[in-house]
Amino acid sequence: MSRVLMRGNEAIAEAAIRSGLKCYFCYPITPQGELVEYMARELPKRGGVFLQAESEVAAINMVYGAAAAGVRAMTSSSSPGISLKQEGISYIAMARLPCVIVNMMRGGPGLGNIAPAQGDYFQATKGGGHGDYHLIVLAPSTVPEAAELVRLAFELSDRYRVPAMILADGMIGQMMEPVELPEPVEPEDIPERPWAVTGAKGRPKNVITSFDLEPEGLKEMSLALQETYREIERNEVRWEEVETEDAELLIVAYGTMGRIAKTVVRLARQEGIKVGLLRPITLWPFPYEPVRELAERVRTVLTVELSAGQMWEDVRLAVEGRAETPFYGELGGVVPSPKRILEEVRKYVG
Amino acid sequence: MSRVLMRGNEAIAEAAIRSGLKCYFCYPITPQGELVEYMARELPKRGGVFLQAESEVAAINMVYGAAAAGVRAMTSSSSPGISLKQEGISYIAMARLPCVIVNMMRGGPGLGNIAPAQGDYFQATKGGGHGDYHLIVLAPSTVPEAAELVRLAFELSDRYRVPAMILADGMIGQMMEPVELPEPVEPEDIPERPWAVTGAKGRPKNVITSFDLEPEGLKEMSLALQETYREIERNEVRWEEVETEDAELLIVAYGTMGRIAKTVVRLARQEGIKVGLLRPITLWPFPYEPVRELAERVRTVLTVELSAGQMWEDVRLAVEGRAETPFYGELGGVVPSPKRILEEVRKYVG
Amino acid sequence: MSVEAAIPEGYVKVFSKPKALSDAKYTYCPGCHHGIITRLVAEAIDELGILERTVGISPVGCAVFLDRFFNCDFVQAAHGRACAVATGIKRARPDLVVFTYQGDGDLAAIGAAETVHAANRGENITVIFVNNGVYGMTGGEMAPTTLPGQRTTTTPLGREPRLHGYPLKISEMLAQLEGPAYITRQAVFDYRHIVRAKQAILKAFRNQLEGKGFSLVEILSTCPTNWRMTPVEAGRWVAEHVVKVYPLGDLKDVG
Amino acid sequence: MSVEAAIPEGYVKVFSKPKALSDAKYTYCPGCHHGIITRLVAEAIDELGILERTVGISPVGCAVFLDRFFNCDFVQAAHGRACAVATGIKRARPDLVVFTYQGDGDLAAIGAAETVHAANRGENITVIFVNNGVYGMTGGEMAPTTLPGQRTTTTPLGREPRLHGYPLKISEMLAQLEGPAYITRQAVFDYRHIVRAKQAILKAFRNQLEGKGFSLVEILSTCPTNWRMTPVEAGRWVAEHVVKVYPLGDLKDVG
Amino acid sequence: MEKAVIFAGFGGQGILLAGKILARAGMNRGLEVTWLPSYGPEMRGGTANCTVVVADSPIGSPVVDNPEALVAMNAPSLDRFEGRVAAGGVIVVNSSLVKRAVKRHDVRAVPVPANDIAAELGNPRVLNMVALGALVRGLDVLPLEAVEEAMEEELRGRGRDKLIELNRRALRRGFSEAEKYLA
Amino acid sequence: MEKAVIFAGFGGQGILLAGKILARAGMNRGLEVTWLPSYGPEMRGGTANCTVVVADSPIGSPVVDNPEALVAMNAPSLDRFEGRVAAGGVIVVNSSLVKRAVKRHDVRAVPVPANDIAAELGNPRVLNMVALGALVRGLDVLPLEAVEEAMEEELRGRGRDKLIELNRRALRRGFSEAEKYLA
Amino acid sequence: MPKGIVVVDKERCKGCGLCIEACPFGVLGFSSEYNSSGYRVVYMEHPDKCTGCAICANVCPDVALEVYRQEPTKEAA
Amino acid sequence: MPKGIVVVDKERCKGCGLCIEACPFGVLGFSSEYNSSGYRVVYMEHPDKCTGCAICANVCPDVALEVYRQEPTKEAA
Ligand SMILES: Cc1ncc(C[n+]2csc(CCOP(=O)(O)OP(=O)(O)O)c2C)c(N)n1
Ligand SMILES: Cc1ncc(C[n+]2csc(CCOP(=O)(O)OP(=O)(O)O)c2C)c(N)n1
Ligand code: SF4
Ligand code: SF4
Ligand code: SF4
Ligand code: SF4
Ligand code: SF4
Ligand code: SF4
Ligand SMILES: [Mg+2]
Ligand SMILES: [Mg+2]
Repeated sequence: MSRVLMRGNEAIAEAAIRSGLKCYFCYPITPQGELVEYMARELPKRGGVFLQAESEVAAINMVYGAAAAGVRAMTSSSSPGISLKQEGISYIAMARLPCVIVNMMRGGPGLGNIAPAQGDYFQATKGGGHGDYHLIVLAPSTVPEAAELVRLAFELSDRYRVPAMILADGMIGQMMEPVELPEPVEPEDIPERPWAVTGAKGRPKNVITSFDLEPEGLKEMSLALQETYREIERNEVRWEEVETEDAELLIVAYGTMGRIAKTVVRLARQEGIKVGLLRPITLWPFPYEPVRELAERVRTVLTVELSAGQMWEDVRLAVEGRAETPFYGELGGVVPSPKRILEEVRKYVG
Repeated sequence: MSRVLMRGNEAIAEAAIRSGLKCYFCYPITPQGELVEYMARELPKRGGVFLQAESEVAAINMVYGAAAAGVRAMTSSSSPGISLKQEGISYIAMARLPCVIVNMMRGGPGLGNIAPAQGDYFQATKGGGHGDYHLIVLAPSTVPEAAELVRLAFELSDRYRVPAMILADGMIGQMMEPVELPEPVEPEDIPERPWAVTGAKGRPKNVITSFDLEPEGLKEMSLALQETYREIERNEVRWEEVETEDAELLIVAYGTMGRIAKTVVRLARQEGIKVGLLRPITLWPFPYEPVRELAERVRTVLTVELSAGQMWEDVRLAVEGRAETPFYGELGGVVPSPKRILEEVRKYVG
Repeated sequence: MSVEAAIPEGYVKVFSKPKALSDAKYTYCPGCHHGIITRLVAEAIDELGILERTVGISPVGCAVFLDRFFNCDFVQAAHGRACAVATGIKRARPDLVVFTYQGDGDLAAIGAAETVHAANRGENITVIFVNNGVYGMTGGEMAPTTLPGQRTTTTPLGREPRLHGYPLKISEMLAQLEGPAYITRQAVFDYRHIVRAKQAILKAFRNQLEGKGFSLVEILSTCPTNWRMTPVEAGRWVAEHVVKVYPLGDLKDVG
Repeated sequence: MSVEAAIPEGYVKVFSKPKALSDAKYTYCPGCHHGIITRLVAEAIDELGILERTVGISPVGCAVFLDRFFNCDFVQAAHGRACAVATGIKRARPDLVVFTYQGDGDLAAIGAAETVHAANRGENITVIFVNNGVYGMTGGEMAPTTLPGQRTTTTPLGREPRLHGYPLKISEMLAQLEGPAYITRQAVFDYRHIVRAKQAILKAFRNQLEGKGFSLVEILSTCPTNWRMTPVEAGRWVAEHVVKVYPLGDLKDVG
Repeated sequence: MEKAVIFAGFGGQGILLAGKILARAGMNRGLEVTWLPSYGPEMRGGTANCTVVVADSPIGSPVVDNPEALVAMNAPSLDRFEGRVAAGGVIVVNSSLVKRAVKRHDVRAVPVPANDIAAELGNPRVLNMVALGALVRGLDVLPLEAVEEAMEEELRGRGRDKLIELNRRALRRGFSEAEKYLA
Repeated sequence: MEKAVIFAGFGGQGILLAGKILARAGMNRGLEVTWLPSYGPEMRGGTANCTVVVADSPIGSPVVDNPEALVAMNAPSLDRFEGRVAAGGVIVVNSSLVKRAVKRHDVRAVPVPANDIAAELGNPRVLNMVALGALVRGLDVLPLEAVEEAMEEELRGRGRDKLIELNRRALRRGFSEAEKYLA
Repeated sequence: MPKGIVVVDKERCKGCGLCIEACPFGVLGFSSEYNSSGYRVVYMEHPDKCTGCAICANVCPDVALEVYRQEPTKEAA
Repeated sequence: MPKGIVVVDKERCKGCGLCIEACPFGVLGFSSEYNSSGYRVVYMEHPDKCTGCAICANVCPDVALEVYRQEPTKEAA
């Protein structure tokens, strides 16, 4: 397939459509407007349903309905809108419905601004809604990777009946890069959903619920869910390593910061500083083991984020004292340049 | 003062009124119904405003308004309702408004049930809303402590202009215990709020906002907020220790589990097992240092929760490999008895 | 029922539990009209022969257990979001018959936006709206529909409209919109009204089958437990007082 | 303005920026009616002499910068929640004059429940509702108020009511409720209408001062940028097309 | 000293109030107490129970594995909780409704026909006080007067003053009824 | 090879499209490219800018400290970005609007009266292509034909086919204009 | 033989009394029996008066009643 | 002397043209000047025709206009 120049937002939309997306529900918000527009234009032409909901709360509950009815469903938003979806996400998680949620993070908290940021890491990975649940969280660092991970998100979500989130930021959403789009899936490649509400014809009724008033019953549902999480943790951890073999300092960074860090590695190596990069691709499940192993070999594990130190906690949980674990973060939508980070790196080497 | 037999929900309500609560906004949900009822009955009589909102979303935004207007304001709810408040909480945090939010946790995720649970730990302590913010999170383990911590919540919230949460569960809310209620505060004991919107008479206008479109501006707001958080971390960590001096195994548990763990310590000691308990009272800021210090002295730090291992992450962040860190949790609203936990303790001693 | 055997010959069964209902006992309190309304919905499903392609959406409220009572597919929705969930299902699979069953707290308070917008979109679904003037399940708090002066746990001195709001006539409000095909208010406090309510429910489902769009049947109901009345008193209260504030009849019908 | 010095003697100033406005330049696009409406609110505040006890609530939307433009206290509300925030402020300090200024996406879509319920409570606040038929700030998506057939970025083939909903006449809907004191629809596409709109805004504030309760002034506005029209064309579009779907005039006035 | 009691029965049998009065009596006498209700779907017209702990030092868990006493006001309650009572404990059974005997041999059974006694006293609703009276005797931690006082405080000034005497008699009848089995 | 360009000017000057065409040309010739717009409150009628990176290996950061080239379509843009251009880089200035000269001496300045040339060509809106043409010459990474092709692809089939020829002429004029300074 | 017979599902009946109130012929009354949930159930106190009109069953919120009616004799039909 | 004078705040004016359209006497027009935001600003093209009615200022969305009117002479009053 030839490469097309696309914005991240558009590439995500197109990849979702090619992944058999049937229903997309949204409420507009910057910086993911082009995703909404693209869907409005393309999805109905390609046999899908585009509906602009009255709010993010309604949109996530429409996703709940469509997913319950057994089709591939998706919503997208940005930070404040994602906060409004937390109750719905918690329901979807416990009701075991597959779906994909895109968060193009922006500066926060509150109304904040529309610049790129990564302050929703905890919300995405630890569960911003109530109760013990997880989303599969995938963090693309380039536009082509965003398209790829959308496909993966649908697949994993279906396989485990766990909702998946694409966690990116305004920069990934707004920038253009050449993309090779995934081939459209065939309908028969989408797993069957015998549990879906499609009319109780020739089978016992199906019920989609997150409710059990009896603690023992709810515990059972919860244990099944936790068991699935353990399985995902075993099977689905994904990450990228760059020049880690001989690294003395390891940068851990994801998404937009992950790609900027690649330039930092290059610049550092030009100066003879042995820097490596571990870029988590799945934020949940987090690559604890890979980080831990590298931590045995390096002196310093530097976490770099567009936030106040959220992934840093996961890094420290992995490192557990095996290396020093400094942190560098930017806030408010400020994106540090490679040089700025290189300065930070220099503090810990030589 | 004499002791009164009160439900946790009622004691919290009365303590809030005695702390100078002016405005209370709510949306009904079990298991905090008695709190709402108590407020409806008492607050208007005592010069305050009780208003049942149309939803949790509206309630938290009413709190935002009342707090902006410079009065002590509060809302209460339980897990799914708290999820709906996440956007509003994130706004309040960034707009630097003091207020108190009560979460009487119940079984989750989703609709779950109304039994006691602690699955909202991450949501409360890491920020379930978007962006980098924290709540001051106080976790009472008895009814009298709940009343005390409500007073503290208002005080800390005012002092730092950071919203405070009382994180308890259905058991604390529903049970009765003798309480000594705090004395009513005098109006002059409530700190002034020169920043509040009270009409721009004889002063420049006041603006309450969480918005700055310029990354540099938003960064500045964020840094000020983070600075406050560091100050709170230095000054306000609170915890209780029980028989930790010679302990070989340390239990870490909070709230309802914290008090049940006290019985476990007693039962264990009766059997000659040297068990101690560290009960975090502030969940944010978490008592990392105290846990770390004890971890140097014990072989095992056992975390016990009514959830799938949320506080456990904070415990492991504190311990950083200094001791083994097993976990025991219950889910779905099941509350383990002291004996059940004692069994767990026995696995790690002798 | 095994007793059936004891019926002498020459008798025909003229009333029994609709097939759309399972054997599960209701969780409603004694005498609560929810039970009647639930049965009427089941009867309508039976009569239209649509059980095998119907999906119900249960609310959060005393009807939260609805999936146990019915024999069709069911989805339990977050409090207030039933209309959004129904929209998702219906858009995904337009061939399904989709209905929500919601209390007044659910539909008119927390769910007001979802209700108004589904109605305004003319979403082709059927909404059963049980107005009992209180939050039944959570213990009798004020609902948007509570009558002026009515005591509830959150209006201990009676609802004072200037403080707590006026009784919200959401059906009248929705009838103003272009989207809905059918908005009606019914009651079930006696046989005559039950028969009419049943006809309204049938029509609301038929509209959906005919693609006419959003149909909502509001049904005045009781909450003997939280009203602190006997079931018989509660029914009379509806007949005498509630219908004055919420007059019965069709508010919109595009025919 | 320093130019003032250049005015010859014998002239009096008959029009200048209201005192309630600061010197900050508007962030609105060229020719956007938001600017007129913002000024009218400021003029009303001036005329009533209430600047020092007024608190404005800015929405999320093109009016998000409102706090910069006004000289009174301001609170920036989450998208759609201005009426809830206003309720909180007004209940905490009933002596303040509290107004919200909201777009149609803010007030009628995401904020529908908060609007309906504040209105139904008769909350003693003033609501300025700027209906421009699109989501201006986010780049021109469909709003609940978008006209049938109107192209927006989310209705690229034009709004199709059966798919995307009908134009939501929220003022008509609110006028059905008992709570509101005053609901009116105005426009500002020419001088005559500007004068009338100003009177309506004054009345909505006076109602609050007199304790009459919830007053809402809907004002048909333009969005030249997203409508892809010149400001002059946009104004004409309102005069010729928008007013047909949204007729001007008072919808409720308890006097 | 730390003793726990589970009160269980149908909703409407006054189970929660009986427990609360016991807790209050304990508090009034300077003891530590906790009162923990169960709550659930069957709150209305279904079953209800509460656990009361009375102790002379701070109470850890209000959830109790093996209570020293059980008040079973109907058959399902006895079925459910009988096995959990601590050896040597006491089980007060409302023999008006529970037709079977207590199966355990390591506990003291106190069958009290609470409905019948209440009817006899002229008000079927005081059956809970009859049972509570019996429990007080069986538990032997608080004097009956303390419980009577607590009952008075509970009822006084809530339009239920007139019922105090009746309730007092019910408590006493229950107490003396238990005497038969425990003397 | 990795080269970055910042295009900056008023909204409406076609800055983002010029950047996109450059990126597209790079992609068509098998290079890696990124195109990153700025966006902000002043999107409408305010200033706009975008950063394009063209490289022959995967691109790390699309955010660039020191671009090899700047296209400054108005005075504020020159003020803002002049200092950041890498030594030896090139600055294309729209001299129709920017009256001052480039202050830096370690860069190559290419003043192009883009508005005037566009007006001369008969359509004031092609000023962006004039500037892009000049940039292509200054950057010297892609042949002008590649950029012409990319421009064609962008405009073709969107009701803008008729403008292709005009735009081509604008590109060429810009290119040859730059020739004066860089030859 | 009565025209109608009402069969009470004792485990479903919650003793609310709505059927008793609704029966136009005073057929139904409370029995002295309690079911396993503790509700006093309804029974046909005057079975002979029953017309089989099923009003009772229609008003019963708990779907606890089944109603049988004598088949019309061929002649009457 | 004209009856009215309109003062344009050039930095506020966004060149939307609404005032030009609204002036009943065709007083206003676009000048050839651009302000620092790149907008072409308005000026009094026919100052003599101005009546000082302030309609232009009323329709100006950017509060960019101030209007002065000749004081009525004592006699006229
Ligand atoms: C988000 C959320 N808020 C609140 C609740 C608590 N809740 C459960 S049911 C209910 C109201 C029920 O009232 P209504 O909808 O009138 O139904 P009814 O029980 O009267 O039939 C509430 C507030 C909840 N479960 N979720
Ligand atoms: C929770 C949330 N959802 C969405 C947005 C994005 N957003 C900003 S403004 C806006 C709509 C603005 O439209 P409208 O209210 O009509 O105001 P206008 O700009 O047209 O004046 C939206 C959806 C947001 N900031 N927060
Ligand atoms: S609480 Fe009220 S509405 Fe709910 S089941 Fe009981 S009587 Fe019916
Ligand atoms: S986007 Fe539209 S509504 Fe917003 S300021 Fe511009 S013209 Fe006005
Ligand atoms: S069938 Fe008719 S007559 Fe017979 S008991 Fe029922 S209501 Fe009465
Ligand atoms: S109406 Fe039904 S539940 Fe009520 S008493 Fe009669 S049979 Fe029993
Ligand atoms: S004041 Fe009146 S006459 Fe003068 S320019 Fe303005 S509109 Fe025209
Ligand atoms: S109306 Fe105002 S902004 Fe528009 S052109 Fe006239 S003076 Fe300028
Ligand atoms: Mg209700
Ligand atoms: Mg708008």
